[in-house]
Amino acid sequence: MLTKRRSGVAGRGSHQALAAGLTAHTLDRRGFLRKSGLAAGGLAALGTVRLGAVRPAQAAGSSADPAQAVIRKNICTHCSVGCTVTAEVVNGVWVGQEPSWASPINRGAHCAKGAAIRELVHSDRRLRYPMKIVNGEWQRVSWEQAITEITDKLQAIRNKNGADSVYWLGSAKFTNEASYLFRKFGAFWGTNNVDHQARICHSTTVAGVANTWGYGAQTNSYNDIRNAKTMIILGGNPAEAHPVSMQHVLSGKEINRANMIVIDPRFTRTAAHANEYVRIRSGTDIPVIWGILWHVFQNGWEDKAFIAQRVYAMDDVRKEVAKWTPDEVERVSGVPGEQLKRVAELFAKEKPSTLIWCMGATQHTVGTANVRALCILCLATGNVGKPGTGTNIFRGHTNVQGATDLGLDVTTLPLYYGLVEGGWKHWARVWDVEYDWLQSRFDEVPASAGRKARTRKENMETPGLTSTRWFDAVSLPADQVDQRTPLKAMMVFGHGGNTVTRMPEAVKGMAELELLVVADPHPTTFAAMDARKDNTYLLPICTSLEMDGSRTASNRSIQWGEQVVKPAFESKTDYEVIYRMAQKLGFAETLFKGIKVVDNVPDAEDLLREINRGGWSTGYCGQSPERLKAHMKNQHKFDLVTLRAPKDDPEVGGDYYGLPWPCWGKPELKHPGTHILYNTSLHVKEGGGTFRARFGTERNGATLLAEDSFSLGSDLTDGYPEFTFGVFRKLGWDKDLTADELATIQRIGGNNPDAVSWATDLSGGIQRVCLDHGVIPFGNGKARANAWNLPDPVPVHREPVYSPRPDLVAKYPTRLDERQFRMPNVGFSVQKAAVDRGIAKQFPIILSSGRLVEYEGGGEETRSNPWLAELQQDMFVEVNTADAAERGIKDGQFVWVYGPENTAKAKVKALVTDRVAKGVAWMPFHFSGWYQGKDMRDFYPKGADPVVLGESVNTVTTYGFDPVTGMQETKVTLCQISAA
Amino acid sequence: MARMKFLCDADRCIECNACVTACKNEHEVPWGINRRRVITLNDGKPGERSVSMACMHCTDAPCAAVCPVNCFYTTADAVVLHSKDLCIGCGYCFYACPFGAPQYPRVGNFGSRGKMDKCTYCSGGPEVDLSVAEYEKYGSNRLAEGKLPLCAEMCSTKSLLAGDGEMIAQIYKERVIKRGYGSGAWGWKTAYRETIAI
Amino acid sequence: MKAFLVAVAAALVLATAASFLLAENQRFAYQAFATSGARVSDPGNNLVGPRWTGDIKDPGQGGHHKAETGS
Amino acid sequence: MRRLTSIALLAATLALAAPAVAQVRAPDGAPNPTASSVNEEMLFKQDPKIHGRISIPNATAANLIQPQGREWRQFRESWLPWIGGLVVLGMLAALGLFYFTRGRIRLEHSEESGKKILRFNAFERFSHWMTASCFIVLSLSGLNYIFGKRLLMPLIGPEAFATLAQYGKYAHIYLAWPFMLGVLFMLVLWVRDNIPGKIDWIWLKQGGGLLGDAHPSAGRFNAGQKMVFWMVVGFGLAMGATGIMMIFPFAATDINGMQIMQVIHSLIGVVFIAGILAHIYIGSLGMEGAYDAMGSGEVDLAWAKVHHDLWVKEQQAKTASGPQLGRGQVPAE
Repeated sequence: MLTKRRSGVAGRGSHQALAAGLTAHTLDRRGFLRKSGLAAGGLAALGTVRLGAVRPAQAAGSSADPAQAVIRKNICTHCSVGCTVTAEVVNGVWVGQEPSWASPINRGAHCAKGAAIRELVHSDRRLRYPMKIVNGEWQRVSWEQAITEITDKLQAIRNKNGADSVYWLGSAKFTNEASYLFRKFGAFWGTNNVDHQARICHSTTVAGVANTWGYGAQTNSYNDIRNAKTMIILGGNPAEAHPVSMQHVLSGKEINRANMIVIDPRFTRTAAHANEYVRIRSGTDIPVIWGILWHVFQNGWEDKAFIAQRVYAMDDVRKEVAKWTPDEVERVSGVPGEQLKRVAELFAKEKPSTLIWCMGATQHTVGTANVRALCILCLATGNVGKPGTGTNIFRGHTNVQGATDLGLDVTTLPLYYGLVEGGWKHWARVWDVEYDWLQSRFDEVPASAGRKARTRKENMETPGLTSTRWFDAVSLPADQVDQRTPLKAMMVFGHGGNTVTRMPEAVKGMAELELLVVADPHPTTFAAMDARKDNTYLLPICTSLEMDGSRTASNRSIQWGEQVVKPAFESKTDYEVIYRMAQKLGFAETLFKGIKVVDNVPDAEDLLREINRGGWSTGYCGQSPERLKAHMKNQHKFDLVTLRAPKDDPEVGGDYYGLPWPCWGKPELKHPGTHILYNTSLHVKEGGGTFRARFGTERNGATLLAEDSFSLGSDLTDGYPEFTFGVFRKLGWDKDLTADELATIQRIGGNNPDAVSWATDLSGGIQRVCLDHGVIPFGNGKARANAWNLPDPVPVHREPVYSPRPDLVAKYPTRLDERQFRMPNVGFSVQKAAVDRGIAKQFPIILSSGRLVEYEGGGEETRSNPWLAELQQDMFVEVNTADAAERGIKDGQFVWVYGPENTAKAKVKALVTDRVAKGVAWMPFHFSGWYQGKDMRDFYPKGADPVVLGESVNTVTTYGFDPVTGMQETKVTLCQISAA
Repeated sequence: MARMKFLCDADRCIECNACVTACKNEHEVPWGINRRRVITLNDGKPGERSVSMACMHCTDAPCAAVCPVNCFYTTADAVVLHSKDLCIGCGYCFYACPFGAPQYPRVGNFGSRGKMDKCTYCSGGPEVDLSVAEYEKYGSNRLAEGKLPLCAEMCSTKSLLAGDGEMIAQIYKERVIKRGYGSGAWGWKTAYRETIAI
Repeated sequence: MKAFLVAVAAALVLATAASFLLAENQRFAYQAFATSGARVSDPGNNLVGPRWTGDIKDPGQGGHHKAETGS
Repeated sequence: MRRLTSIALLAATLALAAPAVAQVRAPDGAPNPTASSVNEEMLFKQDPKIHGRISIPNATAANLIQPQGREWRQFRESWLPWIGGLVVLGMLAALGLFYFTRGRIRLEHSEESGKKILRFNAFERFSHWMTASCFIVLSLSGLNYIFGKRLLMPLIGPEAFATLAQYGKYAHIYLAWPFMLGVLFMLVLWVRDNIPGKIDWIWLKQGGGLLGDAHPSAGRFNAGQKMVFWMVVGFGLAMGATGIMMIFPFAATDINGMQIMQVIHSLIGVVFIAGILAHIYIGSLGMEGAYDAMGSGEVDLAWAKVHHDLWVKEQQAKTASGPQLGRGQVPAE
């Protein structure tokens, strides 16, 4: 019968064989891509030629030089787990993907997005060349023309309206180097209006966690979850949002027979694998956490020693928690007391326990308070700073952690130096520019509407506008926006237009802008809303896989990604576009002082070295490009659970994978990085640490420094403040500094060298000496159960702005109206009006939003990838079976979802399911391109429309902002649903 | 020779669809053809489980038996493959398959639905190993390169196992013993007339 | 005999007509499995051949035929 | 987006109480989520196939396991070839036996020999032949599905056989349509003359004259012919209906339905072929003069009087009272 014809080429790699067999026929696009790599040319050489018409190079068949596949490693861009992508490249074309077995993070695995990422680069729906819109029509322009016109317009707008009138929206898909460069560019332009996606995903985490114990980041790692005996996943659905993390979660669950508890309003794919699922009403996280803590305190399950040694003001929390009796918790959240008691007992007693959260906790008007409550739960049970414990915060994009660290944020300079004078001066030194010159770049803000005027210096130290409300800053009356003028121009780099709430108002804001520039591999929603007829540019940026640079995963591991292929079509890297703009704006030379630039492309390694030179505060100082590359090369040497390489390895000996920050001192110091933050059971040199003494040494008579707790091998055996040259002198450690180090400290300190700290000492001497003494440079403090500088120092429950329980609003109102981030936040008025108008009756269903595994963020990239798009072709709303039956809605039919603001509505398909409870609906947030029932496909530049379009959930989402970070409320609003 | 099988550990499968897109990526599978797919059972209810399914490469495969032109063959690795040159697109394999594996390029009626396509266990087809012809008809041939199917290699949670039947059964057994539970090897009874005894 | 020949001819004509009607009734998998939310411009044609028949007689000769756009 | 498309939701009985899942523990105290999770055995008890939700817009892809293919395969590969072989070969053998024992039924000559009477007009003959010619191709290509790989393929090799089978498959599917049309034509043309009556009973009791020398009375069609008619109509429609359901997968039935359709189609098919073999025998080799009815349309009056006496009387009465139907004067259809 049939047998396989075997002969000749068996044993050779498929690519070589394909190349050998290639003949000079015309090929279709995919065939071309796969095979032309084998022939010659490559995608970059294609330029903008219509792919269908391309003929592979003549040399193809004849010379048949079986090209050797080159293996290149980069990092998947679709979430923060940091999966290594292993690409096979032949002649500049990415022809195949192999499992990345060596990576300790993903061990060969990918999710749907990672396994399809090759198509992201090859997608024929990418924007191929710069475009601008002229009288409502897209026209192709050259890069030169685009950059010239854009910078001319920027300059004109700046001259007329000031630097703050331009918004610089960066991206969590930037590399660390691009993030840093973008923030630096913003500083040189003279504004703090520089933001990115962290605003809308984990800004509240960063604020809440940093305000509790020092740094706003995941304390442990994905891999370390394997050590946990109990895990609570609250407001997170890693099965869809971080699938590869589930490898560690489920393995840990199996190996330790761990308790896996999922607390969520929705029965998610993650919940399906939990041992215990707790269904809560959206927006009642604080009652539920306090409800758990109530049982903990009631039964004395708290870790008393830990609290005494390392926590400040836990008693303030006890007072608040006492109010949350099981009855009250059940009344507010719907969770029975018995169940929470079970959860409390497991979390407090079957240790180590870890808390995992995601945007279900953060995207609320009480986001920061939620996060704080979660941290306090860990503190109360002593579940921080040890393997298997901690707050494992799963972040969103590849490099959202890195972009946050590197200052794409309206409240800080790179690496959390803040906007204070000291921070500015620190970076001015690193950048080798005059502080005064930087200051001169900023606007003076005149007095307005009863507010005082601001000098340039004051404006330089004032947080900018949040990206969640950029359109309010365009549309609100000028005297409401606290800067020289409202926003006039948006520079959007790698950021969707459909990811912020209240889309109808965003569309209005778009129309009023004087200039809109979208720099992205795809046109994004901004291009498709038909809001603009002129002064709109699209710049094709290559994907992150076509760029060199480092990325910081959620666990703070920094991984070096190498350019897989040259930027496709006419696209360019972020580095190059920033460079070209700086050139036209006249500050390229200062901006790139000391950085190698070849063919207009700044060198990523040099940029990282500059970060290393200034990144003391967060321990971004030890990760040189060389060390990071060595890690990528030696991935297989790192342990799966401890993430550590064997000590005797010549290249990466003793290092934790990716040198997770803080990695203290200069690279030569070979600090291994910090796998688990605040881990006192290790020496600082081995990645140990304590809670950061960030908030002073004493408050109201109580010490803020740790008591009888210190990291292993510390010379100081009690709490201590952060180290400055002054402290050094008191301890006599200044003698340990070298002459060079001393000279640098003297130079920085000028007449007050004592103020030079571990974070501003450019010599790294203070950190080096600290390490030698076994102490951690940032001090040994207590974590704060009471964060007095926050609006709610101890978290209190507040009903959502659009509450489905108007009866609870009087007792648990949202915060009073106040001004934040240069604008009014009128949540209280909106909430009151909603209650008065009986909105909850007209819109009886709670609407929440979330993520699908196939798509990411605004979804433009992933919806343009046919391998992913095929799997989710329609925007939908999950409707409970009972709600559907009441409304005569059948599974799969179109329905209208109505929102309570702007008479907004969205036409989507119904998915009738019990994943959501009765009275709850859920929509994914990745769709756009349909608007209130209208298909906007024709408004995209021809051929650059994503494969799949659908209504954006944010068409019907509503008002509500966290007072600390301006985080939007996406998880609770109200809606009505009817058959279409 | 090894007896290759697939095993989806439903207690690990999270419906992430990596197996589906890995397959698309490896073989440039066009839109509309899904050699592998993930199905969620009891969706939204307690006890929900997802299972990734493709051709199971059955023992004594029904598709092969019913084929009126005998276009199927079983490789030394016990992978069930077919020849598109011989296939007449009659649809009998598709009636017989317990797992819905056979797919056709055209949909609507059997007038001329075209040649059947299905999972090849990443081991190509009757053409010369690693040739262009093999790639265009059947996709790539990882087995010939000493690799396993990409769907299983890339599975996010190591739920989908591929390899010698006894070895993967052993892995599964150890897992079940370690964690104390397991909902069984989905489809094994139907495909291989056996279950994994634990 | 005439009736027989006419009958055979008619059968052939009808069969041909049926073949066209059936072909008309068919859709490519990429059309059938795409919804109103998707626009599939280039579904790809590896494994199925340029005409989406699965018939790949002469490898490498895919041509740059693009199957019609599904909407 | 077939998450949305309606896939029969799993039985409500599956809804295990409240959404809050309580911790289920294994005997050793470890958490045991599978204690409450679905498993194959349990789902098979609820439904013969396991199905769920899938996100691609292809409802049938949501079926996970449908093991009935195994049974169908058992039928198709183990029983059908035997059944088919026995039925078809059995009929051939019976006919051979009959031919050699009874021999050809001869035309009995009388003074009316040589006079012709129009038995089937052109349209009737057209319909018959269209159906018949299609049937021959359909039956051969149909048998090829069962026996081709067993008998023909070893002879001509897989490549040639596959090509042949490919054309056979096209022929089978495309010629089915003129065949079905022909059956419908014949139904309309002849149903009036094929309504069974008392006379048919007598005809049958006398063995239709095949076994003895007697010639029982018959109208236009004798009981044997009526049986052929009803067989053709009944089987033809059944073959058409089952065939259509297989040609259009999922239009009317699911995979299991299609398996059943294939069983019916093949079983009827082989019986049909056997029946038609008998029909062909009696209409050609078996009986002198019978072929003319479908050949030229005119039969020998003497033959007609012997075999269809009542019909001849009726026709002659018609001719006496009505317009003459002469040679070549076929009524316009």
